[in-house]
Amino acid sequence: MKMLTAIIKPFKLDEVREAVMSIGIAGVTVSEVKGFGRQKGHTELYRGAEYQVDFLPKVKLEIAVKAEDVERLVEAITTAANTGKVGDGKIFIQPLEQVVRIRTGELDSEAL
Amino acid sequence: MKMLTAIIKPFKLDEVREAVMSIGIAGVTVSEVKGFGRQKGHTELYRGAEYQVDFLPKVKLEIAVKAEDVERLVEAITTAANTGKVGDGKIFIQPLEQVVRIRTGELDSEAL
Amino acid sequence: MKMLTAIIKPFKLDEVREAVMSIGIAGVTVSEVKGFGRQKGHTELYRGAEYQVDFLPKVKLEIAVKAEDVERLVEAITTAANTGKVGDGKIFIQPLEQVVRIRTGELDSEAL
Amino acid sequence: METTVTELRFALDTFYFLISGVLVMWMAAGFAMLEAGLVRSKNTAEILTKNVVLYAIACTMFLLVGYNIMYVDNSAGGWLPSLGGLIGTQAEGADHSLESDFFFQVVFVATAMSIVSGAVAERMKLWAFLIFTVFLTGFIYPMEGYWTWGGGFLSEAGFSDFAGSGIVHMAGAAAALAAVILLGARRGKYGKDGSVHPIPGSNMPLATLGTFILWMGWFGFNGGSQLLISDAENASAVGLIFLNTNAAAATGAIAALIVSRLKWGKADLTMILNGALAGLVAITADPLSPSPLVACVIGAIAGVIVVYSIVTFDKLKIDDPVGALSVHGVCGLFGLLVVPVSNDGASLMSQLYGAAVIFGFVFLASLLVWYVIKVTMGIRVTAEEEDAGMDIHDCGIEAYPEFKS
Amino acid sequence: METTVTELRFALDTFYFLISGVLVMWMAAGFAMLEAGLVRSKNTAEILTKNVVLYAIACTMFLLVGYNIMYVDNSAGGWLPSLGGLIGTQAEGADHSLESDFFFQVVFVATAMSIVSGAVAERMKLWAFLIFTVFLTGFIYPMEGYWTWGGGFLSEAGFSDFAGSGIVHMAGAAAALAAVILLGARRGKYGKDGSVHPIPGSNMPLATLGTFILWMGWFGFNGGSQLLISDAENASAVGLIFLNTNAAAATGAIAALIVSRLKWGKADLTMILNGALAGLVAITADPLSPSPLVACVIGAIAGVIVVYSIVTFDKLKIDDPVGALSVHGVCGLFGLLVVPVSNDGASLMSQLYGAAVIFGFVFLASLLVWYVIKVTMGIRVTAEEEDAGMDIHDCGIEAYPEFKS
Amino acid sequence: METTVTELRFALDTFYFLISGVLVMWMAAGFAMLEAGLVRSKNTAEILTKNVVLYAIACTMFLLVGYNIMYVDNSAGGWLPSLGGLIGTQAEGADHSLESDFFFQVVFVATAMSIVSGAVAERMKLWAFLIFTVFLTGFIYPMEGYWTWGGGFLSEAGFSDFAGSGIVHMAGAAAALAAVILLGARRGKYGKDGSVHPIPGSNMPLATLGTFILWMGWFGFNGGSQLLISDAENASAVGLIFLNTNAAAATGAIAALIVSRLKWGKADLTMILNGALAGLVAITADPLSPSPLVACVIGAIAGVIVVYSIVTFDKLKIDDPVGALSVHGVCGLFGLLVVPVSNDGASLMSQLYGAAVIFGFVFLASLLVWYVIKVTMGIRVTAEEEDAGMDIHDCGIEAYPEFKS
Ligand SMILES: Nc1ncnc2c1ncn2[C@@H]1O[C@H](COP(=O)(O)OP(=O)(O)O)[C@@H](O)[C@H]1O
Ligand SMILES: Nc1ncnc2c1ncn2[C@@H]1O[C@H](COP(=O)(O)OP(=O)(O)O)[C@@H](O)[C@H]1O
Ligand SMILES: Nc1ncnc2c1ncn2[C@@H]1O[C@H](COP(=O)(O)OP(=O)(O)O)[C@@H](O)[C@H]1O
Repeated sequence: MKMLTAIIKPFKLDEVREAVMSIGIAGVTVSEVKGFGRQKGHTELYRGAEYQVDFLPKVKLEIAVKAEDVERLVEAITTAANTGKVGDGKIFIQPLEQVVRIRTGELDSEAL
Repeated sequence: MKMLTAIIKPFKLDEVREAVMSIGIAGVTVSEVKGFGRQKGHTELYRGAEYQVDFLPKVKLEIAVKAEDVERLVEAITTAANTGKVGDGKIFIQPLEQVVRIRTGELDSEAL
Repeated sequence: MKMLTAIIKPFKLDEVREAVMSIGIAGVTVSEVKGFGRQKGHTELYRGAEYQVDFLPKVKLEIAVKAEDVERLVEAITTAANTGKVGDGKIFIQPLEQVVRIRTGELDSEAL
Repeated sequence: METTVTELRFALDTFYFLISGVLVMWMAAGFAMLEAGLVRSKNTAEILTKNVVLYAIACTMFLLVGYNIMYVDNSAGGWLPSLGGLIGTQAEGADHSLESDFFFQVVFVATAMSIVSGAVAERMKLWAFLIFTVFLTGFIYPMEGYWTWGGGFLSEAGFSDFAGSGIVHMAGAAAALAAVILLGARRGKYGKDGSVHPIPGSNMPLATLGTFILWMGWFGFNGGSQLLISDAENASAVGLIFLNTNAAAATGAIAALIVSRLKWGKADLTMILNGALAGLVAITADPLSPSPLVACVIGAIAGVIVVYSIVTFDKLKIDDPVGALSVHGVCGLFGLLVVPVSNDGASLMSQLYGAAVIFGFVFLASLLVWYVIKVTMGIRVTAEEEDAGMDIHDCGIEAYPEFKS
Repeated sequence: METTVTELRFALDTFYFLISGVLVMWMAAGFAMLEAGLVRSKNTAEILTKNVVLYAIACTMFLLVGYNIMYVDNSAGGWLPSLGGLIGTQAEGADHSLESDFFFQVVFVATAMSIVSGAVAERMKLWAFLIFTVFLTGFIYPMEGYWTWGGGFLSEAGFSDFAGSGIVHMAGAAAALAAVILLGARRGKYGKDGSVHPIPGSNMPLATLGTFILWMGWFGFNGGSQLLISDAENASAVGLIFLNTNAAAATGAIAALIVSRLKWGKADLTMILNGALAGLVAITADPLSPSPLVACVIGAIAGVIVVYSIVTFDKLKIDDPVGALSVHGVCGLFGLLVVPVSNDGASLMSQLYGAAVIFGFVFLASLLVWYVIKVTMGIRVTAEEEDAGMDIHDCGIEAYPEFKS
Repeated sequence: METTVTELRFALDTFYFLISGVLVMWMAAGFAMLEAGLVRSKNTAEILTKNVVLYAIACTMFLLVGYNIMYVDNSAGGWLPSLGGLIGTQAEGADHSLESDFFFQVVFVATAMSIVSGAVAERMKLWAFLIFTVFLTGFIYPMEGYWTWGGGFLSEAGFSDFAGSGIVHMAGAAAALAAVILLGARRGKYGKDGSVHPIPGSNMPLATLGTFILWMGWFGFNGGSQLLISDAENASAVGLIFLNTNAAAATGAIAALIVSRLKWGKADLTMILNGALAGLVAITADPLSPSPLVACVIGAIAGVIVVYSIVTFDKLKIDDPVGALSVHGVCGLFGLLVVPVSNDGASLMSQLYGAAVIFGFVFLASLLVWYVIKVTMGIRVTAEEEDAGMDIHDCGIEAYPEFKS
């Protein structure tokens, strides 16, 4: 199993969620994050003093999947989240050794 | 070492924290997330238009532990977080290669 | 590649970000978390009833890097985030198998 | 000329009533903000809904029947008011316009009902609450109000309640207590071992704003209750009432601050807010007789009482999220009982008698209505709805609906 | 003595005007809070800026030219006002001070303009909006205001609009509609398949506070529009106006609650708030002629209308984040048309005529101004700015700027 | 008849005082919201606590000693007020009730003190602040107030300060400046290299609401300072004061908007809010003599001044989170100095003299009190407490305590 973490632009969340669901993934955990990267931040102004805001709002999706689903999932996310502009985000794939469903104690692929 | 990530229902946080502490785990990092899964969302209403809210509030716990503690910890969490209803959440277990305590530079099991 | 996760004190964020940038890392994802550990919480008071607040505000940084950069990065973070007081936080290092840049589909080190 | 001057007095007294009424109407917003600040955000939209709608219902019911019950064609000294609808007709030679009188009175009803919404917050069904509102504002309050302000038997018995420490505030608290007893505490408020788990309110600026609004509105509440301002004596009386009202609120806040500092080492903001309100409630029974110094003392005592009262209710496991029982009930009673100290026209016996009658009647009548609602449609949301928050269930919207991770 | 009494009347009427004016001024805060609560937080600082500055511009423009256009040296029954600046000089034997009259009138202009800011929220350029403000408050509103309140041809035609359901509220909505048509809907509001995607406002307590503020301020708006209070007849009239204004708001809220409960099974808070405002707008055309019961009915009908109107505008893909078109436009029109029911001095024909003239003129004049602004500097922010939020682009600050993950 | 009319005037003037006082009292809420909006959320509960309690202390201290010091039994033209307690007795033939006079005056004291809390926000110990409040409101303010309004030597010297640009606002700023100097800047505000790190306030809607409340309250502040309204001349004067007050605020906001647009290309919301307040402070020294156009100019100049002043204080590393020194100090001074332009009764020399005396006295007396508090109990929280936020340390509660990841 693998744990996919995708960082995307916030207004793309709905589209990405639909794309993920459409390939049969049943669960996602989402959080709001701030991202710093190649995409430029902007200048803010407060009481006559300007300052640089580098951290941009992003949304993080964490999705646990069977190894064989990884490719399709990456495909789905990259398509849905793409705007072609810098800052579209990234997908990180990490090993996942075990999954437990709390309610039933089911393990691994049964737990997904 | 392993990194455990548990997604639980928000109102179970206190119980889970106590369960985790009671087996001698000294540290936890917690964040608020939204979860999407088998548990059904609900309909909201705004100015006469209804819409579906699929993302439910969840709490995410990240806990770094020695490999030998994983089993007991999974046990403790599943017991404490269980309500028997869909949406109780999941535990993900991933490999953890190194831990550094920032204050002292201590490594791995000393750093936990 | 590796995924570094650092938990630090919130007011150290700017310094740590600068330290990370200064060694040539181009991207970071940041979120607000609450931490529970050796650092003591505090007592709050509400309408005559006191209660213990154990979870302290922390900031979590997630940084994907090439394996060879890990050491320098750990060094940079520990130096910048250090106050010498308990609660300075931890760094966790986990394997990272793949990275995809959503905009271009570039992979791994090209995607970082 | 004579007529012009008489009419001018009529005009000034009417204007004074209307402006006082606007200030009291504004208290509806004060309660709404105070309560919205002291509940958790998952119940905030619902408490806002309750506060807006209760004001609307109170205004409508008091127009349709309540005012008539309380003030029109009643026999002096009686128990039972006459029954009828609407507001009657302008009397010859009245001091101010009938409509302005209605307006000033109607906003008091809303105040009484606002007290209830706070105490039952975070667990009572929206519609059960609204149905009760119809009864309290249309019947229960007008009935007991008639007994004193409408010329009924309590006024004959020498019971003295200038602006409503008992008739409005303690009455509201009595209705609230009946509800809280049938309703039980919020889930998680009290541990099985008897421990108290504080459930902090979600928004202190709102709670503070609400308190300031109430403080402001109280000048209309007490100041307008002199009923006349157009000659020197009445004008001076209104001036003193303003001064005393403000002074009691100020010392109430200071007293609550000092007690919380001594007891817990901290300045407990919501206790301070409750302290100011406690001072206001206590002085309301008679803001005219005490000297300013005495008003300060009354306010300060109320500020101390309210802190201990809140803690005591918690020990008794009577769960009152905003402290309404303590502020309006306990301090309302205190206000009534302290009247004879500065007002020779009142006696402790008649004050006790009046307080017992009002409390007893409103409590029992409310208990009955709540009980009937409970067994028919239920008064409490399910545990699951309570955990998820009332907003989603009753209103279908969250107070702060933006995606928050 | 005679003089003293005459002066005393002058003083009371002036004071009454000033206090009424303060209450209407306060409505500017009400609109600001209501709109800040009903937009997303990324556009909140910008809508606050618009609301503060529009009030400032309205006050300045009406002082420099608007008041003169509307009220000074105009011919009776005409179309074209005289042109000139400043507020003229105090007339002999006037009922109240000229300055108090200006103050009471100027806050109405701001109200008209506040209506616009809500409807165009979350996508209109700040500076385009401010430039339009100069024209509406300095010229368009004063011109149409002159036709009725300044003694122009509509007042001669028997058109009756006591406190401005049409002249202020529907006029504001007409200017807003012109803008919304040129501006289009917010990104993401309507799906390609015709579906409506609700965009919930970010802060319900603010929206509720704003509504309470407006409700409070409306007592000045309608109550002050009697213009005199210093004799028995006028004082009684003002009392009735207060009563009716409050009653219509109350039943408007209740009606909206009931409709939303029946239609969707929930108490839709923002619909209830709009319902109260709908009742207020509708009664504004004549808060004096109806009996309180009739006022209740007018308010209730407006509360029903507003719910269906909001849903209908959404079906027509006319995007109005705060419901201003429905509340002020549709219910303003309803208010005008219902006047003849209780007021014998008005006829349906003259009301229709007046409504058509006001709506037509303000809509077309506004469309022209908006259009010129659109082709010169543009009225809509770029899609990118809209996604990122207006606050960062126009104000350079966020409404809640703390680091939120 | 004669008596009736005289009493009626007394009644109207008293009522006018009381309503004006209510509006000024409401400014306490305005300061609380403005300051709560402009600090970080970790210090919000504490600033709310300070604002509620300072109002309470001000009311109590001014009742116990302050009013007596300022107004009772003083010699004309003197330096030293008589000492005594409470508010004296109603004079024969007075224009309004003594209590209404006290009420109107006491709310001014609170205003002066509210100015201080903003400037020292986010770092001053709660209890140090409260102790200072006792001294300022009980002694320092009454003393300097006596010199002009109580009939002391400044009034004889021809110093003219109609509603308190100097006596209230600049005095508050002087006390604040003394504190800020002893206190130092907030941690992290100024870099070692001299750079300024803005620390954005946490809640713009609250800051905007606070400004609207202050704007509203100012009509009581300036309007009530005419002291009489019951004849034509005074009523007209009050009308003009309302108009001018509103106009100066409006142009202050517009000017600040334009300057911030030209300098930084953005509409800086908090600068606009400060601009409106700057206009209000500046016109306060004389809202009656200028024509409306001149009032516009005075407001606009103040709006420009305040922007440059805020930037300059930052360059001088004098850290003032809410801009109180600029708004109330610099623009208060400007207001005093611009009086002779429209008021022939004032001279630049006497204005400079009065300003110097007030500023010098309040600054030095405050410095002394602050210094004694500093060396005894300390005035600044520890660095650790400052990092963690004052709320946890002083109040033991957070302003928005819900679990936020
Ligand atoms: N090395 C990294 N580690 C963790 N997160 C990263 C890293 N690089 C980028 N990110 C995240 O991805 C987001 C987008 O990256 P950015 O470089 O701006 O554009 P792009 O994805 O188009 O290359 C960033 O805002 C950040 O949240
Ligand atoms: N594949 C997944 N990847 C990441 N998070 C998941 C996944 N499946 C479920 N979750 C998280 O677990 C929560 C509970 O899952 P759900 O399917 O609703 O119930 P259950 O845990 O009882 O099976 C979800 O809300 C989501 O946060
Ligand atoms: N085992 C752990 N797993 C996950 N997070 C941890 C763990 N231990 C500590 N943390 C995080 O690190 C933070 C600091 O840890 P703490 O024990 O307080 O001090 P120190 O880092 O100095 O040892 C905690 O607040 C928590 O967020």
